[in-house]
Amino acid sequence: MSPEWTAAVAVALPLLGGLAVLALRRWPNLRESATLVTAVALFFVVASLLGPVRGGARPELVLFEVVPGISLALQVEPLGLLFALVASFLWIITSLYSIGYMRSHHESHQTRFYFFFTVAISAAMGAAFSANLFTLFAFYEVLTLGTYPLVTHHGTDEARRAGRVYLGILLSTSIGFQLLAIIWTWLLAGTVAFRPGGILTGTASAGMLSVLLVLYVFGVGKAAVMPFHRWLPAAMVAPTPVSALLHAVAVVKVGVFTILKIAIYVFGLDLLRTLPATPWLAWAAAATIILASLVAFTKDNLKARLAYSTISQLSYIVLGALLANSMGVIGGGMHIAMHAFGKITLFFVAGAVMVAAHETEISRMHGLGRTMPITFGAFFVASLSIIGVPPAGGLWSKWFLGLGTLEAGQKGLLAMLMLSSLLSLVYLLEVPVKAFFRPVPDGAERAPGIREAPWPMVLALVLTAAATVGLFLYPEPVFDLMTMVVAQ
Amino acid sequence: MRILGYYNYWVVIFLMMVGFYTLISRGNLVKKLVGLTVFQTSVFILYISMGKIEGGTAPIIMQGQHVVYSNPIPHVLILTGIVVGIATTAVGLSLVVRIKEAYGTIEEDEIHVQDDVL
Amino acid sequence: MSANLPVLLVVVPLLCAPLAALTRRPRPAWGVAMLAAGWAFVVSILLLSRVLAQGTISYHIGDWAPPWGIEYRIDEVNAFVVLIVSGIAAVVTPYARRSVEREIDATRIPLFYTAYVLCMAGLLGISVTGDVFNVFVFLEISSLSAYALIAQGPDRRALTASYQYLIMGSIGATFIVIGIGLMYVMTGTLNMADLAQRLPMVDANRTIPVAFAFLAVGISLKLALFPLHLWLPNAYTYAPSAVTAFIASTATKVAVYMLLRFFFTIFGAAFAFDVMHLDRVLMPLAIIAIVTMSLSAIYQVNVKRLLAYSSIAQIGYMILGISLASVTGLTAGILHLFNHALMKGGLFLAVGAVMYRTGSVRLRAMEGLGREMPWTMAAFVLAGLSLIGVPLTVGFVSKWYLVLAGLEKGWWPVAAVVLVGSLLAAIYIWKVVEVAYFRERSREEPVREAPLALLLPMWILVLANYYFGMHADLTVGVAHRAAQVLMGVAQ
Amino acid sequence: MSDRVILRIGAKVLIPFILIFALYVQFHGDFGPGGGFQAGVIFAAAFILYALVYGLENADRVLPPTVVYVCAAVGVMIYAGTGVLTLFLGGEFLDYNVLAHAPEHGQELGIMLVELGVVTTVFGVMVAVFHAFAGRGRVER
Repeated sequence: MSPEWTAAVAVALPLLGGLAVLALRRWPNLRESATLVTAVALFFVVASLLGPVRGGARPELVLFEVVPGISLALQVEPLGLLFALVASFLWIITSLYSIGYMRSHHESHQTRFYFFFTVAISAAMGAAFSANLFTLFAFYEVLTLGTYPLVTHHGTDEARRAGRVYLGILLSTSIGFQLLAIIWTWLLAGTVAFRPGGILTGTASAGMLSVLLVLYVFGVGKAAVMPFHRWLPAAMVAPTPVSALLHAVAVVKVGVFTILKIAIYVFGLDLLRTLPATPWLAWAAAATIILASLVAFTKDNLKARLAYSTISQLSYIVLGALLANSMGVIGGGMHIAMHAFGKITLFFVAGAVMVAAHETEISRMHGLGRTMPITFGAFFVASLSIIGVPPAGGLWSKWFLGLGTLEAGQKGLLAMLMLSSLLSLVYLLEVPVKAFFRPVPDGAERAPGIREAPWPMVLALVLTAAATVGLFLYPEPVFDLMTMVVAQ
Repeated sequence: MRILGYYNYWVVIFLMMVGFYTLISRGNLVKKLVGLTVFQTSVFILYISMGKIEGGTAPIIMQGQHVVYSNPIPHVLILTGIVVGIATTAVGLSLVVRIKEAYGTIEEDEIHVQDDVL
Repeated sequence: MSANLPVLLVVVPLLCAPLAALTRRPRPAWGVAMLAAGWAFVVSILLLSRVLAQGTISYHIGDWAPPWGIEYRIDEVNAFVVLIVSGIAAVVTPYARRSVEREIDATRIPLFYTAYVLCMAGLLGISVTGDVFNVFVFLEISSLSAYALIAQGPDRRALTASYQYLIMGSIGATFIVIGIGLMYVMTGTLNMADLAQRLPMVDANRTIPVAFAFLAVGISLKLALFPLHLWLPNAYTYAPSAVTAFIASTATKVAVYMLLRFFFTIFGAAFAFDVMHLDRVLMPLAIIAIVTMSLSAIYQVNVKRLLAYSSIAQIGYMILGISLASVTGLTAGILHLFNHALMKGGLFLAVGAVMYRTGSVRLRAMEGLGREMPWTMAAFVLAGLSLIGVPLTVGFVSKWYLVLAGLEKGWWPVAAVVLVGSLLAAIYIWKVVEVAYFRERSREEPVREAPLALLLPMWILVLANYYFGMHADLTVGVAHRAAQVLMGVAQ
Repeated sequence: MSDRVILRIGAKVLIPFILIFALYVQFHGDFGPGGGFQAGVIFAAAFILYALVYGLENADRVLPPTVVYVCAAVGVMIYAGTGVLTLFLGGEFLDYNVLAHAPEHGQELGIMLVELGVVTTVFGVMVAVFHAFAGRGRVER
């Protein structure tokens, strides 16, 4: 199989899996095997691209041309490959996890759930391998719409309201700002293709391009830069596997990935550095980092706290892109991977607690660590990755981000990063610390002995927690891919 | 005198306004149609008078005879227009008949009252 | 024979109309209508391909050379419009068979199809003719039959809606005929091409602006431009489902075509926009239409009425594109003619299927239908996404060109209005989606999925939304050439 | 109105003349004022007068509604059919020249055929409209 078509297969494979899921809806075991098999196959398909891309190949495939100059086209480049690798690998684990979760939580409409999950993954793959802004935008919107049935899975009034916020913010930012920016780009540059070094250099005044940049940064609602972040906490009404894979990895990462792509391949770092709006937007991202961390403190609901933590961490990546230097971009790109593994573990834990102990509020989890030691141990390790201390992978991305701020001469931003790490230290570690050391609250019934969640869930969260440690020890693959991005 | 010389246009304008006013001011559906018909008639006169040439006759050319004749084209056109007008009136009246059967009235306000109750 | 296609396009449906009346039984009457629609569709494809290959076709009725005789003149613009009309007819007619059987008395069905075919013939006639008075005649043929069609709706309010439409429509047509008369007074010709040549010689005379104004108001009434749209919501709401789908996707489109033809071909863009400043009237009205009518749509509880208000807003898009008076703007407007026909046709057909099964089109009737009529509602959602303008749909392509046209002129608010309009569309479409998928059914009896005879045409239109959204080069190419023809730009 | 003797006799006397006048208007149309539209209306007037005086039931017996219905449809087909016939004879649509050997005769024949179509339709439609309105109340009562 030639590399060009491999990318297309990566987009199509999850959809085929989805059809298999629909076809096998009467046999749950077969249906889940279909998901798992697809996930594993997808990962190997994506991984097979690693060799050619490392060898310098940039396979491109035009699926069809909508109008001359605007086509749905796929292209494999290191940044997209990194994202696709992370997403497809974590899909395997999430599939494992969701089998345990959906069954022990007795969720309804499981076929629909698995089907739209595959749609979302397919869209994420498409976004990762998109060769131009139009393709990226198309998959971006498919992802928004494809995840809507997952967010509103329970069909309750609360889910419906959350769905409205979700669609409302994501659609209005993407159509209102991002689409406008894309069409404007097309008008200025005559193309919407991603090219190393950007396509906008010299097409308009710095002031105009600044406006364009603002439209892009806020138009990518999935990156959850404040004030367009409300959709992410709202999406937490979804079943936990959705929150875990989609709202900690696929969907939100498509957002920041889009911003990275635009920064690198549309504006180009050199142009970006000269725009007057760039530092201001970097500070907006920094403000999001701090504010979201502060909000996270106030949340007692574990998933809500994690959601705000995600908002905060996403802005790290946005910030990395807006630093407009190679260190910042490397740090941002690495953070896609590092944060993904860390945050998915945290969400897995939240789901496991919900299934095993039926608790969702942090204040009700006191003493639970003694009942579920593996789960909360994993939470601890993953928290370290998010905070950015050894022995977890998060250290590396934060390290490069820090270097980036220094290279850009923005010591204030560095201070912001430090402060935010401290904040996350407190709000994340509060959970395992209280779970292990606080006494069981009155009225909470705890069965004696160890009662962990079903084994697929525990296995999944242990695997991802171990992976964060693994990324601390072996960050080179991620780092190498990102240096290739910068070196172009 | 110049203004009076255009008397045919004054007739057209007068009829048009009478028709239009009836059309918008009356609540009775049949009277509205009457207004519409008058309104359309004014256009017929506009066309007919524009084709007329003083002293002109029917445009039938006899051999060896030179005749001044009126422009037949507007007259032919408006013949079609008249037919269209008849058709419109017929469709309109048939609708009114069916409205009367359905609502028991052909007064606009009474119809609105009945529909709002629904 | 093939040289006579322009006239046969109109004459065959015109012949089929009495034939449908003579059959006097529902099925054969439908068969005749099918024949007419199929014929028109095939011919319009042939005509479009010939126009694209060889340029403008001119056909002289009775072999009387223009400007004395009536000329049928087909260029890129009306070849495209004819394709829209006949294409929609070819899809809606198969759908009509089951839907009409359910909604209309069997004794009236033959006459229903007579009116239906006449309406189609009238719309086709307006599109192909090169003679302004002929436009009026065909306009009245299509309008009168449309009044009759709308009055067939199952609700008695169909009658008042039809009456209202008749009054407004007749005023509009009369205004148009006044405008035509005044033009004739000044030029002595009715042929469009001839008028276009002679008008500049007399346009200093005050009569010409008056003619212009009468035509502008008359045509705006016909195309339901805000604030002359009042006839439209009721007419669309209470007409039989198939009629709504057909008229919503064709009648206003043809009226927009008339606007293009009169103001670009006959008066010329320079006169219409530089002297008469048509854009200063059209653009604000279009913008108001987009915003206020989309907002009105949000508050409707009758889904057909909701879509009707949405149609007025969408007409606003077309007029907005046209009022930009640039090639890109016109391309966007003409493109949206086609694209809106596809999406609104799909939506109305889906709603018609709901009507078929539940007997109502109020929001309450759609509760729980996501599960009971999955295919119908899926079609509704997919066509709705196109209306919103999600990428890979035709709605996106339209919006792309509209925004592009706005930005090209540096008019930010125009681009913003287009995008705000699509967000409002998202709200009203989603309102229906939420009811269909999240509410539990309040009806006692469960309903079944619509029959295949309804699903198939519906899905053809829905899939066309996506096909032409992904392969827009055909539609955009034709629209672009049409825009160049209208603007008088050399190709 | 069976007791109105004057009306009944008057109508009986007038109707044939109205019909003949209609024929005159019809056939004089090609070289004098007149034509299918007018003739059709005059024809219809005769029958409407008959129906008014003798009642709809009697009028229906003279001219069954079906015939009226068919007239309205057939007229259009004669008109359009003439046009299509000229197409088959190799001319343009409604190009009468090809209908006969000499163009002048073709023109005459063509206009006659077309006017025949017009008169049939106008007659049919006029009577049908009258029927539609006059027949309406009967069903109700």
